[in-house]
Amino acid sequence: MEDRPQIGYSKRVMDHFMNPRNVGEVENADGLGLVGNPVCGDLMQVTIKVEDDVITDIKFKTFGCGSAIATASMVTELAMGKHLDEALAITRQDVADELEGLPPVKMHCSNLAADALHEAIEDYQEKKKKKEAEMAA
Amino acid sequence: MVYLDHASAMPVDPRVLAFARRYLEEEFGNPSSLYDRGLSVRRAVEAARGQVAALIRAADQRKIVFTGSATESNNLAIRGTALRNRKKGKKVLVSAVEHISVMNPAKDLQKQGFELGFIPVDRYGTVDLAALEAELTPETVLVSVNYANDEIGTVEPMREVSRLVHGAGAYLHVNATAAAGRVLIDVQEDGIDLLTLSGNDLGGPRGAAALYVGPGVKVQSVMPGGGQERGLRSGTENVFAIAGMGEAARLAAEEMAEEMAREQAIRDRLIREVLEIEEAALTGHPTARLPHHASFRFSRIEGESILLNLDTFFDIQVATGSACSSRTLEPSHVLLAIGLTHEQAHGSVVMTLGRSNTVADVQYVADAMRETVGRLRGISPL
Amino acid sequence: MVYLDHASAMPVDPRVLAFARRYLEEEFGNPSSLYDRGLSVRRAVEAARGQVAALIRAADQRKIVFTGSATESNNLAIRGTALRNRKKGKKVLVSAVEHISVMNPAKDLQKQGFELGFIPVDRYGTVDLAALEAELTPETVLVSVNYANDEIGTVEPMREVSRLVHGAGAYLHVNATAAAGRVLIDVQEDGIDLLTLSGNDLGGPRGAAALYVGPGVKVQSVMPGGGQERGLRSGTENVFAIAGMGEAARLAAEEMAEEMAREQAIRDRLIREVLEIEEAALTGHPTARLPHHASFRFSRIEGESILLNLDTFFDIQVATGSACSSRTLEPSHVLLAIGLTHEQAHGSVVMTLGRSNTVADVQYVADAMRETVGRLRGISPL
Ligand SMILES: Cc1ncc(COP(=O)(O)O)c(C=O)c1O
Ligand SMILES: Cc1ncc(COP(=O)(O)O)c(C=O)c1O
Ligand code: FES
Ligand code: FES
Repeated sequence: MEDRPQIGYSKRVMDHFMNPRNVGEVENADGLGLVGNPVCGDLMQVTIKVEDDVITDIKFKTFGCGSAIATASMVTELAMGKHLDEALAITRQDVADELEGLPPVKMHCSNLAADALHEAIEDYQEKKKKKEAEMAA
Repeated sequence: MVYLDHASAMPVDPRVLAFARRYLEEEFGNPSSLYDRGLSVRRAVEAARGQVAALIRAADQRKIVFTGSATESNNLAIRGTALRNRKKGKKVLVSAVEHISVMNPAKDLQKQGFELGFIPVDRYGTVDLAALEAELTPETVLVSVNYANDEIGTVEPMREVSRLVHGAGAYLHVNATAAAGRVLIDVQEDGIDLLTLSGNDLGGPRGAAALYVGPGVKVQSVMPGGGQERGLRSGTENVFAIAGMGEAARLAAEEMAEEMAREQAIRDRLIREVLEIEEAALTGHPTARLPHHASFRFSRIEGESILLNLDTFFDIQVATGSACSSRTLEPSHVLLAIGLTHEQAHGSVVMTLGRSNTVADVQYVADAMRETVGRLRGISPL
Repeated sequence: MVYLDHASAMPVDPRVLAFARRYLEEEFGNPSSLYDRGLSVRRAVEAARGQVAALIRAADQRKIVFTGSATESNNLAIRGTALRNRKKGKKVLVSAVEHISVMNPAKDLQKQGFELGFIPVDRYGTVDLAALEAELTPETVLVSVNYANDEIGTVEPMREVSRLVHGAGAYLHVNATAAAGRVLIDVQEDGIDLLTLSGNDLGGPRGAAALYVGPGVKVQSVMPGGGQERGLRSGTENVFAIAGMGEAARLAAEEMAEEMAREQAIRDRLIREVLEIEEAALTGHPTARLPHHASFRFSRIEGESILLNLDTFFDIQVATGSACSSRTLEPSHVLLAIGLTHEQAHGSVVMTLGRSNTVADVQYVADAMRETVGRLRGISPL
């Protein structure tokens, strides 16, 4: 029978929940993203180290559900070693797809993870711009 | 496995199954049939009615109406009573910590022109009697207050509530789904007009629940059909589930005192051990609570991930009132009603004991809880 | 014992019980729980949904809503659809031979301001298509016609009914409680928007039934609560009964052709033998009838006394539509609708076959019937 709904978390979600990659905070981070979800008050933090516009280190911390932890872990894995432009192109759908799908009600958690990554990159770029402006001045 | 979620689902007591299974295969008749096979199952239904009446000390077993679920009993109690008595008045009050199967029928009445008031509770979940008194007007037809709350365990001061409600000439409905078989309920002494209890929560199969409808209380059916159960609940009786509920009620009446003392001793140790964890707090009342019930909150972490961690790494099953675990992504209204913030409500964990739990579980669960909290706090940005 | 009242109650198929009983004791979780134990029972519910969908050839299993009983499915279909679409119009039509669990919800709508029309049937119980067409107005939101009738066995011309109903832009609800698993139902080919079927009538336990809700059909819940089953049916899922219904549906799909051919052969001989009795007549359609269904009337005697006589002296169980056997002392509305007088309706006997019946039963039942009729006519003043 077609259209059988997904029940529970996929194996990959559970794997990332049980063995999350890149937990913690990057020391002397170049960029920090901290986003909260207005729906339920969850919190996601991503810190990055950048060299030559490539993410050389990335770590996360999450206050949220199993899906939030797994999506954060996955997003760090996806972004590690990527050029900033590539990392910015990572969407919530990419995160969900890499995890072999999420229950519909949990899709916003993947949003949270992608948003935190993007915010960390933007934070880095803004800081860089500011620094360049200061240098020019 | 340490199963600590008996409020969500109970295994059927093997003795109950041994008793009731004949109504699946051999004695499968329809109680409305006039031949012997029908009469014998009708007798089984009436015997079960007697056992359920005895458990809640109803004087007359004919006051027990069998339904298919606690949700259905609550619908019949709330909508059936309010609609039947609408000429008397159109105000209904429910406590702020009622189960969703009481809340939503009450909100349905609101759509039909009833005024709906919520009675606040204190930080333990005990209804505010002064607020109740203030809300009670001559137009109030029905008040619904749970005997005890399934999420935080708090047992309500039923007799005081009843005195106020009856003083105002209203009916009192009590959802005793979580309480029946765990604390002594006496519908007459407690002053209860309508009482919901569910078969599965007693250790019977799903598919049967009851509504006690006290003498003189007028209720109308909310599910029209064949007119079974004195016209109040249509549909062929689920004899297997009803007989099972009856046997479960009989066992509960007989064994409750001893079994609840046993579970309470385990529960008390569990609470003591778990509260040793940093930034852990009990939710619900510290003493006026169901004997098998322990509920907590942990700051800076979230309940669904606690639940998954306990299940995956320790094979321990618990419940949570966290927003993340709900269909609507809203935190439990019960946790908000006792004054928790959304963030505090996130860290909720509910443990409800049953026959399979032993005192040996306590240390295992407390250790698992400590490790789980430590691991998740390690991941938390807070 | 020769049990010939399968329309009133079916024994649970031992294979179904062997399959489903694990959901009582071992796998007792709540399908809404997030830990593994909850997920495994949710999987069982979804598998059952697939089996039920397959039995009625629904393309998408998500269109199956599990309820607690056929009565509940019919309430959801009739009241839930009419109320949800009331802006479109406030007219509802039901055939004159609908089950009371369709009739009474429809009458409830009438109290709420809907116009209710009854579609007459001919002397065989077949709906009058011309009358249906005449009654269909642009205000008609819903028409309910049973797939087959449980008292007289007549199978309705579903596709013609559907064509007319859809031509007028209304929804078609079909109570298939008596028909499912006995005749091939194809909701798409038949043009059915909403279809009721019950677990017990397939050989599953009581406590589970389903409502098929076709693509785009808008329905609202009639029992507010926890919002299970896509918000359409609140209450913790009865996993044992649902899993049993699924397995029963699977067996029915697999075995229906063969088993119904077997039962029909017995049934045909039974009808032939019984009609040898003086002043005995078949009720319902002679050919367009359920394969396991035989129904008669006997002049000058009364059905309840026939039923008791057969049970007491011959251990044969049958049903009757006699006034004397009903709660209200009214004769069956179905028998009146096919044009019988009160007196004629008195002599009604309904026999419905099942797996336990064999061709060896025929002579025994026919002889018992002959003796019973003879004895009672001997007592009758008519
Ligand atoms: C044709 C038909 N529809 C509906 C029902 C209602 O089923 P239940 O009483 O299980 O709710 C019955 C019950 O006998 C029936 O025969
Ligand atoms: C306190 C309470 N009341 C009512 C219900 C509703 O019971 P059901 O879902 O079986 O209808 C529940 C179910 O969990 C409950 O916990
Ligand atoms: S963090 Fe709340 S649902 Fe995922
Ligand atoms: S003769 Fe007794 S009820 Fe009809």
